[in-house]
Amino acid sequence: MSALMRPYGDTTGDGMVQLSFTLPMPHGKKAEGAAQQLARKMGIEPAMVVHAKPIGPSFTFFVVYGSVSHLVDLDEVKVVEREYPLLSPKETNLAIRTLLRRRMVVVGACIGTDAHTVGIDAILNIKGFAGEKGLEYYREIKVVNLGAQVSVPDLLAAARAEQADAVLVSQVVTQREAHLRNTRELATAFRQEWAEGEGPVLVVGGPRFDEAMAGELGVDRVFAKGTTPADVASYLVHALAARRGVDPTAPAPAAEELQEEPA
Amino acid sequence: MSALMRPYGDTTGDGMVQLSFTLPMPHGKKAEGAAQQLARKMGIEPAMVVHAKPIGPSFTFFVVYGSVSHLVDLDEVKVVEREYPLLSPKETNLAIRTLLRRRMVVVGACIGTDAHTVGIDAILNIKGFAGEKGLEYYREIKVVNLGAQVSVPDLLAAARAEQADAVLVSQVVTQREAHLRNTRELATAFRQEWAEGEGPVLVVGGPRFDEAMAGELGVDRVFAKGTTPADVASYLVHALAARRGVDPTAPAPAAEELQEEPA
Amino acid sequence: MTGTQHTQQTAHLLPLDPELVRRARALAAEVGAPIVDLARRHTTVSVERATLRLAGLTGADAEGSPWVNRLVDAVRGEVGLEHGVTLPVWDALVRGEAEDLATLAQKAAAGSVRFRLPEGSDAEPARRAARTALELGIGRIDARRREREALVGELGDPERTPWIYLIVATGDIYEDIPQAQAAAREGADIIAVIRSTGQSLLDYVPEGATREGYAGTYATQENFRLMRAALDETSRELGRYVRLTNYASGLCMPEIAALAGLERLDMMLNDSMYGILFRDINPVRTFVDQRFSRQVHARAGIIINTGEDNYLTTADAVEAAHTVTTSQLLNEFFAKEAGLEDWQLGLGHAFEIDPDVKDSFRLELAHALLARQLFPDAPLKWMPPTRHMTGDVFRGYLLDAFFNLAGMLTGQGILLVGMMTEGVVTPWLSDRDLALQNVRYVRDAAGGLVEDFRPPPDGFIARRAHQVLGESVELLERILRHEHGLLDSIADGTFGLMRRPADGGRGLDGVVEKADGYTNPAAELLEGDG
Amino acid sequence: MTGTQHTQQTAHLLPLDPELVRRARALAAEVGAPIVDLARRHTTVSVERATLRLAGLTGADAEGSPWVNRLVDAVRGEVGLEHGVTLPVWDALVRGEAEDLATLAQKAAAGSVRFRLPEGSDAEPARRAARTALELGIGRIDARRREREALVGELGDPERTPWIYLIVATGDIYEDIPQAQAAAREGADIIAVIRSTGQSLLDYVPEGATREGYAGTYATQENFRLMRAALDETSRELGRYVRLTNYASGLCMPEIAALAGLERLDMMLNDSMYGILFRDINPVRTFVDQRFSRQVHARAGIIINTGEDNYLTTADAVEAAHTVTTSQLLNEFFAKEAGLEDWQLGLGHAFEIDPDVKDSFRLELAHALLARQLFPDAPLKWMPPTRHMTGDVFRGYLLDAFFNLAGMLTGQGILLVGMMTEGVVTPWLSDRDLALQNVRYVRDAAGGLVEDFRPPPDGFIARRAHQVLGESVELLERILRHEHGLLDSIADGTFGLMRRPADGGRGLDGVVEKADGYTNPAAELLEGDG
Ligand code: B12
Ligand code: B12
Ligand SMILES: Cc1ncc(COP(=O)(O)O)c(C=O)c1O
Ligand SMILES: Cc1ncc(COP(=O)(O)O)c(C=O)c1O
Repeated sequence: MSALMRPYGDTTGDGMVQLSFTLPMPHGKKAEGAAQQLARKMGIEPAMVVHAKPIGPSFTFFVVYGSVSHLVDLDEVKVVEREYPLLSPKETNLAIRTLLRRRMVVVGACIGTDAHTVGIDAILNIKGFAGEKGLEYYREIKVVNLGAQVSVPDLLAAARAEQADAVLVSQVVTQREAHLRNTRELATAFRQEWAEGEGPVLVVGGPRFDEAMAGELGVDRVFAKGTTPADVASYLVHALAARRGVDPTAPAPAAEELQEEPA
Repeated sequence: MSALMRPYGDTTGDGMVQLSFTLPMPHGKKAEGAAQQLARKMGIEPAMVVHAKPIGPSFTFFVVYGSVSHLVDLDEVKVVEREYPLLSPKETNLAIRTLLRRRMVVVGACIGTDAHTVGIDAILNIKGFAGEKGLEYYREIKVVNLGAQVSVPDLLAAARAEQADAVLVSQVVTQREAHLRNTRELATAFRQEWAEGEGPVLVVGGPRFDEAMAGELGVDRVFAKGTTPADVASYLVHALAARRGVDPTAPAPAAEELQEEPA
Repeated sequence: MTGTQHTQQTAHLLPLDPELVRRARALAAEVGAPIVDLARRHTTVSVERATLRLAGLTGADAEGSPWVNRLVDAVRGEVGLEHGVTLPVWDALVRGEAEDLATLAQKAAAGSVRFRLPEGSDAEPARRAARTALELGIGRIDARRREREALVGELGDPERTPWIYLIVATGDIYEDIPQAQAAAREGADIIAVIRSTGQSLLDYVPEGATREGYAGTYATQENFRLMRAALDETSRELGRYVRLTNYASGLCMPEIAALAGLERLDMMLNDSMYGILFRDINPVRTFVDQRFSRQVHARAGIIINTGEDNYLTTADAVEAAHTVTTSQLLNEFFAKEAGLEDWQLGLGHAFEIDPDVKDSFRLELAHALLARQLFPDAPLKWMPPTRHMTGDVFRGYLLDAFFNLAGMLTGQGILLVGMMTEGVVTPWLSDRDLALQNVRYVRDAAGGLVEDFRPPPDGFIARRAHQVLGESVELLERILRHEHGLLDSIADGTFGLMRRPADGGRGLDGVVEKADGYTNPAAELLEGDG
Repeated sequence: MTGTQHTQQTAHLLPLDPELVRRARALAAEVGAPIVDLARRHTTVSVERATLRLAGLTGADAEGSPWVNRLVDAVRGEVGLEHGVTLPVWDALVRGEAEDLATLAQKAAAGSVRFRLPEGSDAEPARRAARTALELGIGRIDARRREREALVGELGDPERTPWIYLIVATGDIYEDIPQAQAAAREGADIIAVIRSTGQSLLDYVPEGATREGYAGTYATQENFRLMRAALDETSRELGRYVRLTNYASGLCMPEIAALAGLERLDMMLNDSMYGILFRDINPVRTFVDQRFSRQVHARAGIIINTGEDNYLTTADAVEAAHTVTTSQLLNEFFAKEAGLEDWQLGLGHAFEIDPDVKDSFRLELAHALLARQLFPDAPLKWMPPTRHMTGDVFRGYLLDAFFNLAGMLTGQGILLVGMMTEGVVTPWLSDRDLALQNVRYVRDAAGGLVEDFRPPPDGFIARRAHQVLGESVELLERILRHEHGLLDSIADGTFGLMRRPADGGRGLDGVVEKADGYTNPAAELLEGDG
């Protein structure tokens, strides 16, 4: 696989893509020309405006097919690859015991007006996600799930009261970038409460986040669609260990205890 | 309507578009990052890669939503607006009589290996298109429809033999730009036969042509999807008149004849 | 829209045991009765505010706190709400503390008026004055209902069912309006303006025209008015009456119902348990608010839409199918008790089975037919796939087509049109246009298939429907076995796996047990009607 | 694939009049008989070239002219083809003019060999030698058929019908191969390699692996071999035999049939009138070529796919529905006469009704059921919408879903999977993937609906099917009323509105009336079998 590539329609290198959009103007040749212009500005050349349909008197919907001239350069693709080893529940429990010598406390919530709890529940509830059990199932994790539409002050209060090791926040609604706004507001309040590197690990997640945005958003880690509980548990172990400057997977002091693990 | 506009998702100016394509690489975070990069290069920012599906081991299909930063500038949209008045069959017949004092001869064909005759038939056959009768219906037009898969030399021979006023060629297959290649080949042969501005008017048509390409392709006029017989008839009158330097819609010498017109 | 229309072709497709059906209804009544009793014994801040709204009190203070909130809070602070807000309020007016409600509210907010609970002969003038004010208010609702009836008479209803229901959700009433009009022109019979996230937890109704909702637009009286006026215009243009829907749900359910009646909305989302389960609103608060709001809807000629679809966004649509049926039976009981008629019962259900389940489409048909046959005279509201919609918008368009087909084959009354972008964004203008094209194709090309759709009496579909009905009866029996019936089952996670104890949840502090002398002329007028 | 599989659930859905069905078949036989006679009385350059190919002659000269063309032309030039090519050719070999066919062809091309028509006792050795060579050739086809049977036995057939048929059309065999393999992995049971535009009008079969087709890839022996080998590999990987389809159509129909037999292709597009109507190939040439090619297919165990779908791309699918039925009846007659068995008859029809026509889907069901019941033991080939597919790919995906549903409901045998980009481009890799997802959803979610699909005997669907059958019988009667039956009706535009006189069209100069002593051992061997 070369580092440079183009989209594939039916022949290597043909660069073919499909595009659809609406322009706020009446249907007609002018509108088709405008659609063509937009496609060209996007790098589609030649662009075939294969469908143009009026939506009422002042909008037109278009479908465009054509070859895009841009090259994808794989060497420049920046991906948040998993920066920690993926642990089984057994290993996580063991690592927590080694690391903290007590249970890890995780406080979760949907903040703002967001009431989509299915995602955070998938991570926290025993039921879990994609065949994996959620964090409640981990003997060494205490989960406090505050549910939906929790305000930032309430969340911080709970985190303090529970002496949380980690705060997990879900944001699903993205209209007008609600998820980004709410996350930034949370991060600001968090940093007023705890200095950088102190306080609980701050994690946000939701289907439309870009995992590369953690720094920009002021949180420790972002998880996007398809996240599983083990991803999160493993990350938390890793993050807490890093704060303490230790290797969480070093041989445990009480390895014989492994026998009685349910997981 | 301002001259500058952006695509419309659900709010004025939001710039939202939908895009889909395949990259020739295995599914994974790297691939999603590559998709994101391509979307960004196309001007979509932020781009949400909302769907990524492996197609076998070495391809991945993507759906992307996001806001495109480009502005459409309507002032720069170049459209081939109808450069001639649209005539009724009656008016066309009358104009031809005034102009030529004999019937206009039109030779039509699909050239190359293209066998899609429905389009040219829609223009030429009595049955017509979109409720309009085809050119055969016009009393003052003689139509010679050579059908499909006609070679360029055969077409030129027929045009000569019929003393054609116009040659109408259809091209539907566009794979590997077959339609453009065939048209260029035709135009070259045509120019070897007749000097610029002499010989029959040369018209090509088909659903995927860009009407702005006539000059580039070396033909007199290009018609794209949705063309109706009256468009073509009116254009031919206009083009033949222009060659003769006259106004085809000036009052006719024998206007009383109009009574017996079937059209 | 009469029930006969939907059912003529699908009425007898399932060989349901009439005895089991009767039993299911009887059980629902048994489960519901104590809740009605509970609702009768309480009032809430929102019921009292709704009463003031019906009496004509509008507007808000400079911070946006509505005058109804300020006034109810003041009364509550001084004399409590056990006897209702109207006695102290009209007593104050009778006493000349202010010339009208609005002035009284302002003075109360400024602390410049004292309230008392008039007793003995002092009470009668207050009572009468309040009654007069509320007769006027209910009269306005009656007038709006007659207005609707006249418009429908003049412009006509859609020629066929299902009625096409489309949502707009821009967050900005001024973007919503052109989109709603465009949707109506393209064929929508009903427009629903989705509400901003979070409004359900506000214990007041915002004021004025709003442009800053998230994934929905605030429900306000002014927004209602603007949209209804726009749709009236479009209705005339189109020669058919386009209906408008909003949400009588959340902490202000009764007030929003009143505003809907006053602004001639035509349908309202209004479920007996949604707020409890999905918004963690206190159960008692919900049941009290819900009864009042339904009485208003009954009077206003508004069709309610219940929210059974929501169960299936968190629970599995096959495993939990019977919870939908159970909730429909309860919603029906509570609705009829509140005075709603069959034609006003837009009972909800949804096409939410995992499309990867074998025979998923036929399971959907079984569920949809069951609802159709259990409630033959109700305009069932059929909700599209949401949970299993992904970013693959092509697949989304496909699933929506089969949802549409199921709607046609099973005679649904109201079809909430699915959007291919359900898994991605709130609907775009073009999504609605494409979605309507999908509906039209399915209806015109394949709608007639009802003639050919004849599930055998011992076949897969009939067996499945029978099974779900049986499980629903069992569930109702299980609820009755709890000491405190429904309240206990809600507390122990019987519905949607959510545990909602009767003394928990939001808005409990807004619940007040009625004292003996409790008065509410609005409630009395509505009750009389019910 | 046995007929029973497709028909078990759909066999008796239409109350067709058995007398009318019998009459339709009898009429088709009456119409077809003179054509068979005509075909027996003629040979063509391509039949003779096919004979040489069966005898093992391959390769081409430096300009790409195949040796079979050079040799047949040389023989024709010297002694004519009235007696067939084999007598002069094997006579020359027996006479020692060259040690083998290939050398003979080269010498003939160079003009360094003389041919004669051996007479009397001279003829016998030539005849015997030719017969031996062709027994060997036909033996190779038999071996390929056994090979297929063994592979199917070992790897198995798809578990259910319809079989999923997908096309690849890149123009480059080396792009086609990975795409075909990907499609098979995603669920295709059959891969068709679409042919380059224009090949049907070439009077020779190109040689070697090719990469420069337009909207399709040239049909060559090497391309056949490469693709079959690739699919054999994939078949093993998947544990199911993936079939390969190409076109025995156009001026070289008999030769391509022979190559298909030799390279173990499994299905071939092969229609009795397509070349006449859609490629303006001379009618006599077509009928002669067609009979020989079908005899080869019969022998090779190849399933043919007829081309009735094409009528509906130019004519209206409702008005012209009966022309499809008529053509199916004729194709059946010609096929059986040539020795094909019911399981080899992939009779074509298509979902091409304008989607804007009211009840279009049910009309499609009526047509599809009619075909199903008329030909209960044939693996009908059901073609997707093409004509009414536009650039609106979302709508395209929707139409394809209903096409798939119709396929399931009416028990079609072979489902040519529709592409959402039909109105735009030849299929992309992703189009096929999305299309297969569509098929899977419809099949798994709704396929069982056959249990519930019971068009009433006096309903819309039954009435429509009856009407089409009636019109088809009338059309056959009308054809018989022509002086020269079918040939005259083809000439006067009865089919697809195209006028094709018997003495017009391409390739007429390649038709030769057989002389009394005409010999063709291949034809004799195949005829014996028929
Ligand atoms: C179920 C659902 C609901 C349910 C929610 C029930 C509940 N208790 O959560 C109900 C019916 C109540 C609902 C209501 C609304 N919904 Co809703 N809903 C959905 C739906 C159908 C599925 C979401 C879901 O459950 N996904 C499954 C979970 C498992 O996936 P997930 O959330 O992505 O989570 C995974 C990862 O993202 C990650 N993750 C998520 N959070 C976190 C957190 C952490 C810390 C970590 C580590 C990982 C993580 O891990 C999870 C497992 O992999 C989607 C449409 C769709 N098909 O996606 C719309 C959708 C999300 N809803 C939407 C909207 C607008 C609403 C409403 C606001 C509409 C309205 N105005 O009334 C309301 C109000 C809700 C509110 N106040 O927020 C929109 C959002 C549009 C946008 N992009 O902004 C969507 C996309 C539908 C649409 N197209 O309009 N909804
Ligand atoms: C009907 C059809 C056929 C019929 C053709 C019958 C016939 N006699 O024409 C049959 C079945 C034979 C056929 C075969 C093939 N087809 Co075809 N066919 C189509 C189909 C379904 C419709 C085309 C059509 O009739 N449109 C209706 C007419 C009225 O529209 P139109 O051509 O655009 O014409 C209008 C304007 O463009 C304009 N116009 C057109 N020509 C001219 C000329 C002049 C002078 C003027 C003024 C105007 C004008 O005016 C017309 C009226 O408005 C399209 C798919 C689709 N839905 O579009 C595929 C399609 C065109 N076919 C396609 C292909 C690849 C083929 C084959 C090559 C496949 C194969 N390898 O076997 C074969 C071989 C044909 C060949 N050698 O060319 C592809 C082309 C892909 C591409 N973009 O390159 C398409 C798009 C399908 C696909 N997605 O793969 N086909
Ligand atoms: C009955 C009912 N109320 C309200 C809502 C909307 O949710 P929210 O409470 O966020 O307004 C829904 C969901 O569609 C519903 O079904
Ligand atoms: C029987 C038959 N032959 C051939 C073709 C292909 O056309 P062409 O003649 O261009 O190869 C078709 C069309 O799909 C067909 O149905």
